[in-house]
Amino acid sequence: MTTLTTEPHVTQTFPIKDTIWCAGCGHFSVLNALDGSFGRLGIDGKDALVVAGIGCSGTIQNHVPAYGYHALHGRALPSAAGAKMANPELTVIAAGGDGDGLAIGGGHLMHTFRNNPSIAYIIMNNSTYGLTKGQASPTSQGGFRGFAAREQVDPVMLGLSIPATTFLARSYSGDGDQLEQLTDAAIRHANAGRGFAFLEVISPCVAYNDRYHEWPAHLVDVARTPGYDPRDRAGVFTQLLSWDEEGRVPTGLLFLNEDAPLADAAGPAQQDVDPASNREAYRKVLASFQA
Amino acid sequence: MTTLTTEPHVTQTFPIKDTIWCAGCGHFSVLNALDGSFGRLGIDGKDALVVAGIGCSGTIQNHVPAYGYHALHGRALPSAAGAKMANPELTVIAAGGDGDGLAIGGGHLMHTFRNNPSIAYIIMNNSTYGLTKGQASPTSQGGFRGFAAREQVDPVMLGLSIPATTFLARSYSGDGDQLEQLTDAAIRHANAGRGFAFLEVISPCVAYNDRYHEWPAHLVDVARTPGYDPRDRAGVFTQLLSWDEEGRVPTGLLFLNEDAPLADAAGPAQQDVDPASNREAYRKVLASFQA
Amino acid sequence: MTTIDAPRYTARHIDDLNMICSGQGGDGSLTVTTVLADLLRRDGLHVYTERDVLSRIKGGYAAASLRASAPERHAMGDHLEVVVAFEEQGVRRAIPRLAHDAVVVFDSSEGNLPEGLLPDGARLLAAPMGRYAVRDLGRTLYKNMIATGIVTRALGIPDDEVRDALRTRFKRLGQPILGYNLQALDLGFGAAEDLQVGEGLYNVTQTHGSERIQLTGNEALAFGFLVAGGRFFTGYPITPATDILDWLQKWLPQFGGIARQAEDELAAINMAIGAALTGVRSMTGTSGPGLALMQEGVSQAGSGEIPLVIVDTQRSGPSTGMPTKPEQSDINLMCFGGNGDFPRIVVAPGSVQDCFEIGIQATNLAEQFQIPVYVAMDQGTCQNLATIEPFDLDSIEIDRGKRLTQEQVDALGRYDRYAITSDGVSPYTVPGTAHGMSLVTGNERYPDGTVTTNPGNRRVMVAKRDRKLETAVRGGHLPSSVLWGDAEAEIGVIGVGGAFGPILEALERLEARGIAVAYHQPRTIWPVPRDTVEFINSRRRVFVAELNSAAQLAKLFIREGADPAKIQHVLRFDGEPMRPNDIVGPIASYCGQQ
Amino acid sequence: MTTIDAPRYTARHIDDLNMICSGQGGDGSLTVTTVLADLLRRDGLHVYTERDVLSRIKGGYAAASLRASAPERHAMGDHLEVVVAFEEQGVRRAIPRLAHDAVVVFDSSEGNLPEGLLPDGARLLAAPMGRYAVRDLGRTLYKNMIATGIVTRALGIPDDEVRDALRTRFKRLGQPILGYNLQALDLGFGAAEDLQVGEGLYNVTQTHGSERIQLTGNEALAFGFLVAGGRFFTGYPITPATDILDWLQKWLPQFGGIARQAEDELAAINMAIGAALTGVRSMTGTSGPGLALMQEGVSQAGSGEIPLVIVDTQRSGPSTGMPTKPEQSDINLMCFGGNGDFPRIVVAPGSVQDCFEIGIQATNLAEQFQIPVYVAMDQGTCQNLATIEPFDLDSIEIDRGKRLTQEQVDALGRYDRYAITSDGVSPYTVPGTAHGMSLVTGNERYPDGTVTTNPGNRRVMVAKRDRKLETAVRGGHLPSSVLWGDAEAEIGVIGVGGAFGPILEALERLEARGIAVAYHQPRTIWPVPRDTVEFINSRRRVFVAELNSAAQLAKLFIREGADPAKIQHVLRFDGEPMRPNDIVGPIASYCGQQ
Ligand SMILES: Cc1ncc(C[n+]2csc(CCOP(=O)(O)OP(=O)(O)O)c2C)c(N)n1
Ligand SMILES: Cc1ncc(C[n+]2csc(CCOP(=O)(O)OP(=O)(O)O)c2C)c(N)n1
Ligand code: SF4
Ligand code: SF4
Ligand SMILES: [Mg+2]
Ligand SMILES: [Mg+2]
Repeated sequence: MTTLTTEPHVTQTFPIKDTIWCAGCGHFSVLNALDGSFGRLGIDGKDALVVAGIGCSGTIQNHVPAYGYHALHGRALPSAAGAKMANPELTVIAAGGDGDGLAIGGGHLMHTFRNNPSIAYIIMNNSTYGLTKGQASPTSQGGFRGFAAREQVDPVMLGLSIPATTFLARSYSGDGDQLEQLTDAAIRHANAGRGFAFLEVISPCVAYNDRYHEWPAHLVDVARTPGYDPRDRAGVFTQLLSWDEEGRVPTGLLFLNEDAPLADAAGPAQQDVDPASNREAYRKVLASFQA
Repeated sequence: MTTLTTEPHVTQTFPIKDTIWCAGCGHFSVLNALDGSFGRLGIDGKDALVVAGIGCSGTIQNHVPAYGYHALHGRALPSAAGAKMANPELTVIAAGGDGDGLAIGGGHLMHTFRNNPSIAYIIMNNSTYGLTKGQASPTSQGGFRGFAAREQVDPVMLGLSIPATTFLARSYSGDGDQLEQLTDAAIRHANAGRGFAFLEVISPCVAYNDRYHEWPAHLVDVARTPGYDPRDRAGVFTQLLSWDEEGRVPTGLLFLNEDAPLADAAGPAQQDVDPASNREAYRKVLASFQA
Repeated sequence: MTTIDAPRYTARHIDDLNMICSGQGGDGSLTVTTVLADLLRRDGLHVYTERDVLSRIKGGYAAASLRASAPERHAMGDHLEVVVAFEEQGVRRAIPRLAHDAVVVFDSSEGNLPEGLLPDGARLLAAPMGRYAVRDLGRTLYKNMIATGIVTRALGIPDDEVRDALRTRFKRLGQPILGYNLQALDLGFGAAEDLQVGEGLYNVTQTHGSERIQLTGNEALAFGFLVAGGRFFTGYPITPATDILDWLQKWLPQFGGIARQAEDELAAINMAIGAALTGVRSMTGTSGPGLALMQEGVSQAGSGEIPLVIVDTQRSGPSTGMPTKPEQSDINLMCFGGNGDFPRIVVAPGSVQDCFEIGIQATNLAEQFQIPVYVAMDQGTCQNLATIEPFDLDSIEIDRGKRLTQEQVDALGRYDRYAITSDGVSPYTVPGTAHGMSLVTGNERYPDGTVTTNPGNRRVMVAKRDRKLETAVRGGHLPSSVLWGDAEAEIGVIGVGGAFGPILEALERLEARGIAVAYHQPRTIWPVPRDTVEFINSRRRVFVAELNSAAQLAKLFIREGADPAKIQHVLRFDGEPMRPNDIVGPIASYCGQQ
Repeated sequence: MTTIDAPRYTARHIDDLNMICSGQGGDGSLTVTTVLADLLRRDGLHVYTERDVLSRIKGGYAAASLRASAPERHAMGDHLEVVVAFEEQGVRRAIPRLAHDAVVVFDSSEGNLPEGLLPDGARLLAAPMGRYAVRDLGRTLYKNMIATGIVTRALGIPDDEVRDALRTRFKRLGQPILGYNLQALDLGFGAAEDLQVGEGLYNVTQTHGSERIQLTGNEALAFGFLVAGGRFFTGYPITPATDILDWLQKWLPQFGGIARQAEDELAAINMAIGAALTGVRSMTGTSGPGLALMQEGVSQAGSGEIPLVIVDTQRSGPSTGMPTKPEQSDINLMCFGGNGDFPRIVVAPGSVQDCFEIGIQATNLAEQFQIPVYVAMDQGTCQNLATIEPFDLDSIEIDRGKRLTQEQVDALGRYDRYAITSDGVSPYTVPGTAHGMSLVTGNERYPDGTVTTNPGNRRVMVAKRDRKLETAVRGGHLPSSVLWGDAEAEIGVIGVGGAFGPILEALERLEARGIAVAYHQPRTIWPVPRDTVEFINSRRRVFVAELNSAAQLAKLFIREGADPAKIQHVLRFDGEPMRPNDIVGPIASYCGQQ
């Protein structure tokens, strides 16, 4: 796959070279795209927090020039949402595997769609548990069979089923250009306060589920599908179902809702905690106990 | 609402009269329908296990003539699935509230759809946390507002998004007949080995979110909607979305997939654990360590 | 039992009134005590209330207790001067605790009390309040204000004061509800007249001090968190922690803060952790079942060195247990839960004042030591309401620990998130700080945050984390123990939270009987304070009073060096609050008294 | 260091061979030791293996160790006779542990070892194995079989035996893979010839006993569960528990059982509970982080009186910690986790044989006492492989406790799920039984299962649940402690799991030095066995050896009455397994020896 291009220029405090990944792992492409997005979008890494889950995928934060947090398995989303609520001025990016995000973390995904915090979330879907050596994940069919009905849970379909969803995209580790574009689009969506930007990346595990050679024939890029309207929720659902029956897996910006009201952008919560400057306000609170 | 009709005829071991519910609570109707289903379907309560979550709704098992299990908050589904896997000959019915099943238990719901165990599940949706005094649940809009986009999470839509789903229905505590029919249908579906039968019942909380007077005008019974085809997944999704926009909430058998292969009905797992009768087979296992 | 024919009683003066009001859930017993609390507080008395409810919304036995006393009290007394009961079972339950001249206000709508039920000396004031309410106001609910009218007359409180209190308390409900309540009150006054209560049966002493505030432990703790700069709270509804979420949802937004109901406890603690990472002072709160779910998160905060306050409003376990009842049975879970070894602090407030102070201290400690800090409450400490002097808002101190400014970071040659330091605490940055970028992880890591299993590094990192507690202890940063009673006494008693008030009162009673007792109140329970162990080992006998069946607190002290032979367990685990006599009894009998 | 010019060594006879093979993850080091283990086992030796890997799939230091010995051993020795290294760092790491005449097989593809690195006496067998593999077989991977060829020659094992072993082990891989491996082996034989290894450098003593089985602790435990009638297992992948799920997924279905990967640990434990309710013997397994998540479920099993076995394959914490490294730091979590007070049992196997026996016992105990039973493993106890005598399958006993048949239920006048009994255990029915219907709940309940907060009932129910452990202890139902070494010795040592093997071996060495030591191996750690406390209190000094930093085990004993003054802690918490010298050292120095 791609190799790392980043230099340890932003902080001297951690090396960003040595990944734990197997040569050829799909996760390299995701890293490359994410890493580059800081430059492309002009985001200063000091103002960004990358929150990852646990898994091979869950080490991506070690290699991105930003603040990094290695969350618990399955808890990347609530951790990231908490950080964003507390400081809406930060760029907050969550990332992790399909086991992390859809098995143990599946409940949080549904609630994050519904709460719609303005964070970008990249799920690196290899349809297996890489780090624990190849067990089935919620996106694997028994024995990693097929492409048709490829997924036991399709997070994009799930997202469509939740009214508050605003952004659903899918890309592929083998398509660096699309991946870069969609990574940027997701972060832009979130940083514009438009809500939760969900990006699934098909990111093959070469050790336990190597399907690089099979994927290209099955992918269909919605950007090249005439008449595809990502704003039509019912239409998207219908189209995705029918592609699924044909064994085709759509990529691109699959769904977008720009009509949703912007999320509040209150300032960072931690401001102004000095007791002296708050004393009068605290007295008001105290008085409420005298009523 | 309805009152209890059951007599303590099946077991002498627990009283089935005294519920904890407020007079008028929607949950009475659900109990009434469920209680009656044993007789209507000819199920002997000794062969049934009712697993409930925690909440006002989570006490329904105390009043049904069957084995009852009061699971942890949010864990009715995995508990019920475990019981069914271990003994597929049992009728297993899970039940609980919208907080129980969609907030803390939301992840399990998604995974139960995908694993498709043959259990019936009744969610008693009052769009609030009754037992903890009226907090918002994932089906409440801020301040319990509306009917249009009534739900932040619509479990029926969620079910539609998951390929393995086989049965989705919704009913209303105010419509005893429909509720009985759908309760029976759900249990029949599960007991036929057709998989997970999901029934949402709109079951108003008269203490914290009393909307009995508002519901009737908003409900639409799909059984009376000409051309409604519960077998057409995309069609159902589209129709539900458009009703939602009109502020209408469909009830009835909303989705049915009868083409899915029947779940295996292996016998109960606990049979034949006598060491003597298994000795030869155990020796085979032992020999595998000599290889 | 005597029935009342004429006002032949002269009012007894009391400065310590204990009252209970009970009925079915939904009967409005709590409102009766609330109105009386308002009135008696205005009279300058200290007020303390308790609730006893079932885990259901309507129906089932539900009671509220009130104590109004000139000296400050932190628990109900043993005897009841006033009993209000909408059902016979309420009277029956109260009988063992009746004062010799108790007044029993009874709703006789469904029939009179059986002859001979009440002991001699008790004074029955029976009226068909429910029937009156339905007859005159159309709803049985208003019977509680009829009862209020009878009780206030029995206590000799002027009618207008009572009407005033109602107006203030029910302001938000607006007309016509307030009007109906006032009418009901008048029905009560009328009933009292019929019952010939006259000028009152008790005369409650008035004192001064109307500046006092009235609040629960949950509210005091939440307020402490707020003034300590706490600005982020996530929780999931659970009895008896929900009030904290409610209170903070009301107030935090007014200070730029956020209080949020999460989808479950796993989300709650991980959201709180996420917020903490941005440098916001962050807290979560729950009770036993939720705390069990949060254990992985607590271990993560311990490993990743993330400041976090976790409130556990303990209730009767195990598992769902008895959700509305007090217990102190998560002490083990707090001190020893989570996987692996990591430092943590567990603090345990006793009084409402403690809740406020410790709320502040816990918030500071979490950030000073980048560590999870538990606040161990129990249902009583959380929900009982007390009247106390207003908090001192002028001397609040905030210690943000080793938080680096941009200038400090710029001056550093190299910034390592987990730098090895002699006090175990590493300087930290928050996102937004240039060149301060860090990797925070729950895995073992090198000082720069990169994951490693290097054995030498591991030993150093474990030792570094362990040093935090040593530093905290050595520096006297942890909430200190308080010694009450006779410091020199050979007999000691120890207890926290819900045992605090009853012990204090037991001390007085024992003193009155000539038994000198020293009460050591630890306000930190983990790490176990040295002075607690020394207290035990230096006495002849120490009674450790706790609300659990396994003597969790006492065993904790033994584990850390207390002599088991000195300890006598006082355990209450039946869901009832501890009472002064639970402590007086065993100590008196140890001293050869009955 | 000496380089080898001629076969001037005569082979030393040894009956205890310690070997390590290391390289990058993915280099196939484990396969080298596996093949050697097969060969040496067939020679009648006891074989023991350990793995040392990182939490990543490829790359990073990864090692496998092998010990083959005539006497049974449960740990690696302190010295290494053979070192195989595909990288220089592997040699460097092994240097401190080299035997005086160690053989070092080194892949010199990337260059030779620096001059002077190896101590005198060590014999270097260097060959560019990686290069050979790429040159002749096109893939660097085959270098591991080249190394195997060199090592087997150095050990004087006939080439054909080695080829045979390869054929058996790689059968499943089929041609051409097997063929490539055999070719690589021949390359290794050739290299050995070039290196003039001759007839071999060591001569490993052969013994008899080829009936022996070879398996890990995880496998033995899972097998024990199976033969005890265990038929339901749910888990979620986590190192090092995953093997249990794997093994049971292979075997349980062949016995009508079910082993299932759940979506997370919450589902896993609640599914297992659901299964247990139907009367199936049910187990779940996980490691620290997952165990933390399961705490609410464990408390539920304790409250609801639901039989459940929970395996904790402990690894280095806190939180995610060092996932592939051994530790015993969840002892506190197992003994004190969960909310509220409830009885539980924690058993701790030492040897692989123990794992099997205790697997059976734990499964019985759970149902006999309707209680959660923890099996405390650690990464070493789980994953290290040993060669032992075949298990006795003829005397397995199953005790289903008080499970009622239909006839028994019919004979009862009244069936109460939670009937109060003198032993604390209530008879139970399973669904399918007529008139035996029950309500199982995690709330407090009356004997019939209906929820209540009645204080009197509460006291009775708590006492009933507590009696279970008393009954278990009194009846001698819990896995008993084992005494090893000199029973009368004044010096004692205690340790479980991963400390077991090293302690046994330390005993021998100490004996050889004239130091008599008694080793008390508790196989139940909760409730703390009386004999453990007595063992400590009756010796002069007791060394408690454990793999954690907080002395969790020792503190547990102190809590239950052991005299802290007698105890000396031996703590290892750097992620490395305990070694015999970790125990020999402190005891010898206590006895004034070096
Ligand atoms: C609570 C908990 N359970 C289990 C694990 C073990 N675990 C580590 S990574 C992982 C799954 C990894 O799969 P995925 O998220 O798909 O990431 P990938 O390695 O495939 O990138 C699991 C189960 C854990 N760390 N924590
Ligand atoms: C782990 C845990 N968290 C929180 C609670 C407290 N709790 C009890 S019931 C309930 C919600 C009830 O709402 P719902 O499921 O909708 O049922 P309803 O009462 O409305 O029927 C909550 C949060 C609990 N019992 N366990
Ligand atoms: S195991 Fe799979 S997911 Fe993990 S690094 Fe290797 S290829 Fe990537
Ligand atoms: S509080 Fe609501 S949900 Fe609970 S019993 Fe009353 S009406 Fe029903
Ligand atoms: Mg994956
Ligand atoms: Mg509800």
